[in-house]
Amino acid sequence: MSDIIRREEFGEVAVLHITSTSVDAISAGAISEACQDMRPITVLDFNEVSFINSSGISALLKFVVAARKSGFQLYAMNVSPHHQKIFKMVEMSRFMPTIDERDLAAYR
Amino acid sequence: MSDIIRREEFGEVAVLHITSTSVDAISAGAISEACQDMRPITVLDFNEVSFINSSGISALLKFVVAARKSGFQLYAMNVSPHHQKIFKMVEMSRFMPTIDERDLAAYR
Amino acid sequence: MERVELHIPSNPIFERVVRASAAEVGTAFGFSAERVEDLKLAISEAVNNAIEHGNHRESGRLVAVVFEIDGEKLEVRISDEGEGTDKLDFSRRVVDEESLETGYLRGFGMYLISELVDDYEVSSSHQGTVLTLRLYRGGQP
Amino acid sequence: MERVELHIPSNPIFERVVRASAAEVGTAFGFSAERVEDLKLAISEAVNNAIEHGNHRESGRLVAVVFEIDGEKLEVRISDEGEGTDKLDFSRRVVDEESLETGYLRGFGMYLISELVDDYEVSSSHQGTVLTLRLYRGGQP
Ligand SMILES: Nc1ncnc2c1ncn2[C@@H]1O[C@H](COP(=O)(O)OP(=O)(O)O)[C@@H](O)[C@H]1O
Ligand SMILES: Nc1ncnc2c1ncn2[C@@H]1O[C@H](COP(=O)(O)OP(=O)(O)O)[C@@H](O)[C@H]1O
Repeated sequence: MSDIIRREEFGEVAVLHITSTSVDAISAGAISEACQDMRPITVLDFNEVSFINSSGISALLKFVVAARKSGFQLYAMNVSPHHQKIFKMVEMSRFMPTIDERDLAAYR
Repeated sequence: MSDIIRREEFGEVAVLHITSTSVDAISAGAISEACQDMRPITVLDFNEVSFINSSGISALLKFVVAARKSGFQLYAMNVSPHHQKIFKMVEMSRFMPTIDERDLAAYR
Repeated sequence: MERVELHIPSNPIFERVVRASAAEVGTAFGFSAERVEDLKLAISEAVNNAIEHGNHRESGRLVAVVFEIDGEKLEVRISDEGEGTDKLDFSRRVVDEESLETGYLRGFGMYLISELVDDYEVSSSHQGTVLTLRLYRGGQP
Repeated sequence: MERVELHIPSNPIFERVVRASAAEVGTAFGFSAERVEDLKLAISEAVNNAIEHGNHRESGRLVAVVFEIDGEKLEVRISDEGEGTDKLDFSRRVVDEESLETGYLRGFGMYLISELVDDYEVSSSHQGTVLTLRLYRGGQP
């Protein structure tokens, strides 16, 4: 597995920490690979992400597609205000709502 | 006073936290202004600094000159390994040795 | 007027060079951190399109980016050496059930640009496409 | 070979644009974080000299920076539109008691460049000065 995603699992949950600061044309391929191995609750952690463009959004949508196919739940965590704005613009937030680190703790 | 330096004082000590990420031609003037108001022990904190060039070094040397004139002690704190290398190259470290945050605690 | 000019080969890795420059130009212009992010994203979209759809990733073809600071206005022109196009569509494009079903997960770039800048203009010919983005210091003039 | 080209006015604020570009070019080239810092600093010194000593901060005169990635070599050429000079001195220059006494606190730029790059070359004429810096992926070849 690529080291662009640091993976953490507990119970039904997989937290995928994106370690690339840019989710762009260069990192998109390696990031979206991880959509082949999701859990019933999958959380993408954007804590280390400072830039996302539409190539990145396409990569993230692969997780949305995969989650819908498997009936899994997909969440985003630690999304910066700027990226929240962008996710709203393209209505990404409808398909990948944000979750709080605290709420996640309940599953541990 | 410029807000490029966040100043902290206790007893004989002034800690000057440089808040600009770049100590360069642009920020040099505002940084070196603070050399007019030093204390017997003055510490420059580079924690937030990610870049220093020779214009920045000139600005820092004004603190060295001022400290020598007043018989004050001047220290550098939180200097990145890269900047330690540069300070050694120009033998800056001889005139502005590094101090540990811990050692500073003794003065509080 | 102050002008910064950049030329990169049509390799997406160099879009990051333009983006980093854009961040510094935007900061020098006096933009807030949030507005700098808007600028970076708009330019990133335009440059990736120039690389991909304009120059078809042929690294011999260049993408030119010109930043012009003129008083309250920051103008950015992104040009490619492609064959030009007449189907530039800046209309609203959001994620919906249909595109998720069909797997068409792209097409957000131009829409994002239109949302992020104060105004924009396209000119396209057989010599290539030029996208002009304008942003004003205090927002739309 | 891949080539990135930048042109800035002779205003030190735009040295930050070059520096940000240099960081991305160095990273794309495969340099470690530490080597990227070396590259940024060397280019920063060269660009500030071109702005100040070459172009005398006349914003009408441009500074050109060309990055060329050629296999294992990264070559960077920094050119100004000054009158040229014959006193480029890359010799060792360190802080000492004497300069602190006299208050001459400058003159570290060229020495730093010489320490930070693998090799360098100067050519200067009445059309201006070109400084060529070369860095190799694995260090000096
Ligand atoms: N510089 C360009 N040259 C030619 N065609 C372009 C250019 N920029 C955009 N286009 C066209 O506009 C379309 C929409 O672009 P965009 O909204 O960025 O989405 P995407 O790049 O994901 O297709 C592209 O698919 C392409 O057909
Ligand atoms: N591009 C240039 N054009 C003309 N003179 C230059 C140029 N670059 C450097 N020099 C000369 O070399 C000297 C040393 O430069 P440097 O070591 O960077 O120190 P400083 O810039 O602090 O003087 C400068 O003072 C200047 O006389």
